[in-house]
Amino acid sequence: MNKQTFDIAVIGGGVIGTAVAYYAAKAGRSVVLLEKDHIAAGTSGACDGFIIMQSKNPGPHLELAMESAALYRDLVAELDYDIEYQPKGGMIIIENDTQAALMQSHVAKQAASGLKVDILPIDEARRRELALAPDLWGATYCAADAQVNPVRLAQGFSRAARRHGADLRPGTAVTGLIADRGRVCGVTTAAGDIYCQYVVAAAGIWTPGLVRPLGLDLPIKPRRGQILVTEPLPPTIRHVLLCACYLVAKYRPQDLDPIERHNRLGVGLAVEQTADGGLLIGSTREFAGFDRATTLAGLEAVAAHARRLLPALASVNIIRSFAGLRPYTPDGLPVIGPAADIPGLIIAAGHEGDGIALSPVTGRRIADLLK
Amino acid sequence: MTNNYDIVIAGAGPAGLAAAVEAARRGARTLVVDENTKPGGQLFKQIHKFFGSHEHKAGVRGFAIGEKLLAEAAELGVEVWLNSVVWGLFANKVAVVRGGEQITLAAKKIILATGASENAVAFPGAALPGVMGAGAIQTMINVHRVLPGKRVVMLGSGNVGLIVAYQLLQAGAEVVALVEAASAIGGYGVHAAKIRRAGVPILVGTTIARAFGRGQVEGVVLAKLDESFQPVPGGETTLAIDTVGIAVGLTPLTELAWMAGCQFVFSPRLGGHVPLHDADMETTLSGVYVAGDITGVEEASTAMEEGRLAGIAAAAALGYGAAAAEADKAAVRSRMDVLRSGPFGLGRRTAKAEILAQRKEAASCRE
Amino acid sequence: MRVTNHPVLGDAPPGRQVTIWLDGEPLAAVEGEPIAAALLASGRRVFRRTPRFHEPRGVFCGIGRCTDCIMTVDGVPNVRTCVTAVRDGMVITSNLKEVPAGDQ
Amino acid sequence: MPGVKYSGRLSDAELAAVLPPAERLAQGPVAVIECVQSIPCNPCEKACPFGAITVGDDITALPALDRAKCKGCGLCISRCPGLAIFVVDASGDEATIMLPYEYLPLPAAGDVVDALDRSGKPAGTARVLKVNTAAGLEGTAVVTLAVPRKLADIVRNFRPRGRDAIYICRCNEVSEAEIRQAVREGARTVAAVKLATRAGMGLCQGRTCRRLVSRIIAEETGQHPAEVLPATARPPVRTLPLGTLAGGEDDE
Repeated sequence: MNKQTFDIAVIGGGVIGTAVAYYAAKAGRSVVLLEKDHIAAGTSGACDGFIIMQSKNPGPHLELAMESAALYRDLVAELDYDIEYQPKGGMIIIENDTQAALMQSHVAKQAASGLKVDILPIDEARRRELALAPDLWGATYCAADAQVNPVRLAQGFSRAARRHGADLRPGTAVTGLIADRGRVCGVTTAAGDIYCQYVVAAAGIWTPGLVRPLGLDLPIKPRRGQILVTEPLPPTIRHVLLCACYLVAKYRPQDLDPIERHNRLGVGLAVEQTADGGLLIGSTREFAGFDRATTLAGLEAVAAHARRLLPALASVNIIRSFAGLRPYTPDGLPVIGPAADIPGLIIAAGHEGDGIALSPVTGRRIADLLK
Repeated sequence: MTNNYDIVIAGAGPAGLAAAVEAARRGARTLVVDENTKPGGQLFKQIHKFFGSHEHKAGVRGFAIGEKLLAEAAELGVEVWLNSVVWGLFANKVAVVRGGEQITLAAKKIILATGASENAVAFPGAALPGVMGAGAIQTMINVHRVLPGKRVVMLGSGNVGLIVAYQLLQAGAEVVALVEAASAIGGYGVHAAKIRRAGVPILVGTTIARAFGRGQVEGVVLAKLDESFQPVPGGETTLAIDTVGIAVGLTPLTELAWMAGCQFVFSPRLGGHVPLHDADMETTLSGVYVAGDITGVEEASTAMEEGRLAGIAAAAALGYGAAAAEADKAAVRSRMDVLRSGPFGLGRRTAKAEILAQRKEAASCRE
Repeated sequence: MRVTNHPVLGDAPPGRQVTIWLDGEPLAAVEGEPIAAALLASGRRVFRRTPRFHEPRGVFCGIGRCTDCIMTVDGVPNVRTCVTAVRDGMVITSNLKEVPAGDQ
Repeated sequence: MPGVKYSGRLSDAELAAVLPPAERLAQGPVAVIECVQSIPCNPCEKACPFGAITVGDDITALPALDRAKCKGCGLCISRCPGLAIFVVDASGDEATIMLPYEYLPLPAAGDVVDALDRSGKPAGTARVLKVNTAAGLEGTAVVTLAVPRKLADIVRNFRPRGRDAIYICRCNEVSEAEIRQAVREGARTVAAVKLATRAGMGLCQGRTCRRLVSRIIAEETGQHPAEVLPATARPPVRTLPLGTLAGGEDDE
């Protein structure tokens, strides 16, 4: 029988849960990580690998992201595992004057927060990223943006956490939280009860279901992102690429034309070339419950949007599609910290599309909190 | 772009073409989609004479049966899209790429006749050039008229291994040995006898331990196996050859059925996971039918009968030929029973009966 | 090697001869046949080397499924040569002449 | 000056100065800095998170290693422009040697290779334990070899042998050994093996290997083959160009 008492029980084996386990174990705490399926089986295994700074709103969101970016540079050596970290810089594609105005004000605020972002006219943008369409307005460029392989990141955190003594238990579903006089002090699993000082709920979209029996209602719900995968290609896309309409949808949804198909499905371009040469091309943003299927309309809309901004990709072959369910919150910010009125329970969830970028800082902050 | 058909059939092999012929004969507007340049599936590489009775076109060679089916389909006005790929099934919509264009077909009934694909093997050197699927060898010789090697070892003594070994001899190659891990030949004795009397050693209880060569295969090491399939010490033989044929069975090509959400059953005898279906070949999804190797690996003659059954049933469900449908289906089923008779057919007949029984228990998802 | 006459199939249909270019060398092919058939007929069995371990690969499944036989055709990468018909003047590039730095 | 007439091979006296004493070798991993010329250079000093390496203000000074502080982490290996740093651990039944490697093809964990000495001569057989290619290493892989203990001070390079792997995923060149290891580390479904090893993620999308992967999972876990389900089928089942999927031009 495994030891059943720990300082910290982490629920969820995605990038957030494994990051928490890693930083907490490294700080000398005894940690058990409980994952109902396998490492990166959920959202972390079905997303892109963006570590993008310039999409974050100046303020706490950007500060978290910049702290995370600094941690990433250490992780490359610390984890002793190839997480395919590529500090390649990012671009946000601007189609028209309206988007340019939004990006200009965004970039000015970011500069005040210490993030350097350049605005490039289309000729200069196309010199740096050959695949861009010639009739666009231009693009922003931020050297601090990077990319990582999310699956390898979660695996790297897990392996390093294990080296620091953490007990990782994939295939172990948490069936309930144990509370004693109002304080959470453990979890129940099919393999027995586990007692601990703190429970960290890092189960992404499944977090609300975990904590609801305690009367906590978290406003996290699944938002589906459908992504296309291409054949392996020679170097084709040099940066991580977003489109400004992604930010419009995020920060000024009232500016979107509701008639357009790609807006109906919430399509925002997100393109990266992975270490094996394949491109990941995303993505829709739809509320479809827990359905992880890809749809004909969704795939067509993602492809059409990508072709409009990157016409050079028209001849590239699609070999697969997948959909991930991102943990959406209404204010676009993750829920990180102790649950109000429920001592012993810590929440680390609701990162939507920022989970990869923010996993190190989330793990680190939670570990610091539990010192 | 959306087109409307009564019945859309994925796959223009023996099952798909037979289904189309029956459906069109009864008046259904039928389309067959196939990714290959030529219709007929694997029939056109099968240059041996088929078994069965006169009704099953016994004694006729595979490619000749294919030509007859094609002529029949053409006469009945079946539309056949070649070089056209079914890349997805979304509810009752069939997504097809044809001539560089994405076409969404709204079909009232869908028949999946996607066939099966050859199994791969794993031994050191199995990825070397010169190690090929038996089906690849057969296509090269019989369709493209190219002999891929001169000295061949064939792995697997099912009918595919035996027949392709024979066809290699016909095309002028030397078959150095046919090896089989089991203690007896898997396919028909008459097929084995043909290559035996041509001097090909059939080594049972033997497998390929490894293939080797610089840049491409130059030889294999064979290993004798004991009853528990473990190598016998000192039982290794090295053969200098330039080609290895792999004939270790087929797996039903079921991705479209999984994608559509059909329920599956695992049947080792039929090649793995296959979609549950009823006696009319309809899956657990209303309006989605299956026929041929996708429902379990058998022979082309059985695939054609299953196709006929699916074609009659799908057409009847739309009101075409409904009056005679029960009698028509009964006739097909009795011919199919004949093909699944005798000691060779028994395993398949039992496995098929189990599928039908499980289908009755499974919850139906009729809309 | 081509199978010109056959006891069941008879003599091979003549077919129109075309020329394809493999890594800069001309190669005779028969119109309509797959690239892989033309290469095998000329005795070429190694079509490429793999990215991870630089190992040789050729035709394996012969039906466009396994992708072992992929090459660059007229500048397009990842073309399945076993299901892509030759065309007169087609330019086929393997990666066989690229020697990875430091390969021993 | 020491090492000016450098032959490419350290003299016995130079070696004696850089090799750790047997007591230290037996205590666990330790760096061996085979740098004996006064080259103006000091990245090793900065690379060490434990302050075990000192070069000092005069950067032509030879690095001094405090073997008590050195944990044998190997972070200095890829930082040395001269590839002169190795980490040797002779505390176990067999010795391990971490060394920098900048050739292709890279070996894979589990490979058996020819171990070479400082003159490039075969010194015996080594097993590759680990190949670290993290991006921060900037093209220098750090390879960990297991060698017989008596070769701990001898082996400083290796040469790959002809690989003898049993490939399961032909597209991504994933071997049977790698898949079995992933299953033993907890991957119990085709999807989990795919994420852990990339078997089935290549151009053919697992259409060649999925059956073999299922069989290995069933063998390793004792599951019935019926319980090992294929990975979720997602469109497209055949490749199609992005532009074709996008539909007619400008229909957005």
